[in-house]
Amino acid sequence: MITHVAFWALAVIAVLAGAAVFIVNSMARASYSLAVSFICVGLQVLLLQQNYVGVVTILMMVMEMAIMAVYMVMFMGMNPALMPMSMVHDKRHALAVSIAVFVLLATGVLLEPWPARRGTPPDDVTAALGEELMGPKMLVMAAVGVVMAVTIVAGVVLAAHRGRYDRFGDDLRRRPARDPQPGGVGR
Amino acid sequence: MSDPSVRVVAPLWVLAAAGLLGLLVLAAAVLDGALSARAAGADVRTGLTRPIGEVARLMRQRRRVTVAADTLLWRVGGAGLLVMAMMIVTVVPLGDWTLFDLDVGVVWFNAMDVLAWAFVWLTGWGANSAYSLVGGYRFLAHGLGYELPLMFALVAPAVAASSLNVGTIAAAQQGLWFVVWMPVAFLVFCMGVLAIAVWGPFSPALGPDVAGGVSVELSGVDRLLFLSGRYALLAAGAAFAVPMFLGGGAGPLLPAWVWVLVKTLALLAVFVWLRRHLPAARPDLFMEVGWVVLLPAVLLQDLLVAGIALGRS
Amino acid sequence: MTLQTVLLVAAALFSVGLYGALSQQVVVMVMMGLELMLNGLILAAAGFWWFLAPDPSGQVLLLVIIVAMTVEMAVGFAVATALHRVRRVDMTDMAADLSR
Amino acid sequence: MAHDAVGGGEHTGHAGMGHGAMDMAPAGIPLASGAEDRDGLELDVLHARLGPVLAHWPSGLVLRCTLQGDVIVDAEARLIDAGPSAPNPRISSRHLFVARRCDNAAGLLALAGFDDAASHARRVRDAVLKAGGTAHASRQLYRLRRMVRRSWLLRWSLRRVGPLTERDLARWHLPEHLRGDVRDRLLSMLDRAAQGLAQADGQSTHDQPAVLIEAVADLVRGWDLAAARLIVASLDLEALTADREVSRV
Repeated sequence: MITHVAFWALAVIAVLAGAAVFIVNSMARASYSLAVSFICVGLQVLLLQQNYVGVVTILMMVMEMAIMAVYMVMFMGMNPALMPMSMVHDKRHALAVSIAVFVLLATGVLLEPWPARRGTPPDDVTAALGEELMGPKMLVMAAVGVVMAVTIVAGVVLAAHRGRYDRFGDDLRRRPARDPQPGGVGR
Repeated sequence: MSDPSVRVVAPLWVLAAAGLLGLLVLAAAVLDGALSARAAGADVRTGLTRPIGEVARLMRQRRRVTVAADTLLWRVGGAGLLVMAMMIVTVVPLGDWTLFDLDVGVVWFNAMDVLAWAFVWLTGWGANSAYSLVGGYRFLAHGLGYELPLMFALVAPAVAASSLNVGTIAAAQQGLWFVVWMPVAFLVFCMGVLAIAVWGPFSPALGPDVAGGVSVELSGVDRLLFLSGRYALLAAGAAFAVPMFLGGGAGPLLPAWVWVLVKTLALLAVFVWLRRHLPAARPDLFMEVGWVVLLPAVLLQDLLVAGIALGRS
Repeated sequence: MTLQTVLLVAAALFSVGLYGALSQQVVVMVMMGLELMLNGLILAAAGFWWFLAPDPSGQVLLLVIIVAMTVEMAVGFAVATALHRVRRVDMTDMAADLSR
Repeated sequence: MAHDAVGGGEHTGHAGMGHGAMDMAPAGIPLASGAEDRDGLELDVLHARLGPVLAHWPSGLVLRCTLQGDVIVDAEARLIDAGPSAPNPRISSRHLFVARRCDNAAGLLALAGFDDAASHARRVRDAVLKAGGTAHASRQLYRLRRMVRRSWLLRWSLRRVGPLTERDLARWHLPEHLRGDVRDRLLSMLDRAAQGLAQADGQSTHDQPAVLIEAVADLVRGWDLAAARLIVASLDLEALTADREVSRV
């Protein structure tokens, strides 16, 4: 019973907070309402007995939204978020498309004869996930590792402003490096 | 799924846990007051009573209002730290009892400590004041430096005990505490606790150079909540370190729950003492240290721990 | 809490996210829309796992979705920074216009 | 090093400030406008004033700063109500000199977050001002100097901040003891206090050469707020005796 009430409450909050992202006119509120939506979904995943994934969702998304808020403030310059002005294009089409998608998905969900549950959850879901990742699904884990590493490198390359020639001079011999702000290790 | 050595108590005991946390907060505040008074050459007794006077003063103080403040987010941020600390304490076993025997307790701690990013920044943002916003950004800059090392520091005990459950990790330290053979992870964990409490070296977000940073416009009850939230996070972090690194309730003579409290108080006292003793780690300097020094050091520690755990099994 | 209800909530989240991703002009807001869509996917995957096939391998899918989200965010932020630096724009339309 | 951001910053300061944005003012506060910054990100420009009343800040000094993020891209210094302070007949100028050094050191240490050392410096100052506390004070000062010198964390946090070379000193007519980075200046501040304390009462302490306030503004340009506060505190200014005519802000 409590699970049901909790699930519905979380569901309502998750969807409303998600909608609020595109309604509120403050950058901080938009990003943190998305965070609230994620926290609700994370808790729902907890209710569905997948503790690790649920908690990790909360962990990752709160962090991401903290960063997201910074980017919003940084990049929205003459911002629509402080001044109420519409920053949308094709609002009506977008609305129509998304409502159509929702109706389509909902009909599918309700009409589809879902198969009965097969199998039972393992005793320790988290340990089972770990063994799966380190055993039969090792490839996934290896791929994820590589993708993450590539992402870090690609992100830095895309966003970096100054290369090593700016820091160390044309012959790469200048020590300490010429930085607008010296770092803590003194490289 | 859960360790048999830990019993889940009735939900109503949350109140007792909150009371205990409150006592720890008071102890930490009194100790800080006494240390400050001693350093200033004043009578130590004035320092002992100062926190209580401060509480009374803040309870009566009228709220300061700033222009175009985002009041909702401001209040959420200010009260959030205290909630975070409470959530952390729920998974810490006090001897045999725990409130919430979550099988991924370690990740839970991690998820809760990340909330500091949100709450501290929101407190800085909500006031709509330049200084407090600078403070908020300073905290995020620190966060980028300390969070990953902290995460990997949490990995070490989990790997050694091959469990993410806090009670199991505490039980796995029969004989040898984890702090002995994973000192780097322990130190980095303590640093992370100081950081989420915006304490000591990690207090530039509240620095005197920006007139108090995040807390500059906080007043009255909001300020009280924010400040006690910092102490509560210190206490909760110290309490969490006990089952993770300090052997949980292990100890001679006394019952397990007393040992947990003793160890928590000892670590909390060290944290409080460190504040006056260490200069601030400015975020622009610390970020590089976090990535270039701490992260590799913790990863090496993890590797070592994994090797030993593999050898033992 | 049945599979249908979980999936309905997931579909609602997905549609709201889709609306955002289609209608917003600012790059960061489009990313928020995408995130919300993935949020719906997480919930749907968790529901499928619990109600249809609660065996370990299903959870791996969830983890992959979360990884996809982080990668999307990281690359998105990097692209937004690069765009801002090079072109001084933060709107998707403008970025498209200038590339022509 | 840090001054390469200065070149452009000197001119962009107030001229480019929000012309187009003035009509948009949520809650009566005009929106900020962007400008070139050192990272090429065209961040918003914020105008903030440091002083005249601020903890651990030379009283009467006002820095009007143009900030991007927390980096000071431009600064303009003023003084308010500057004038010679009335001499206190009961305290010798030598003791005042030492007390001022200790007070400045306490401010700098507090800004660096080293609360214990800051309290210590304040106690030395009080001991010096209380007549007759000299032997006790020099012992205390010795301990303070050892504490500051030995803290590797303090060295790490203050080194490379606001370095002044011989050329910089000549350019802004700064006294010799300000050479080096903030940590060097902190140590020399304490050394000079110790020298002052060791002198006999009759000897006159050499007058503190004045620091031009334009120099203060120039020195903080390109640094972030925290570093700028450290730099200003490390200049070891006398209260209200900068060499400028009085102006009202």
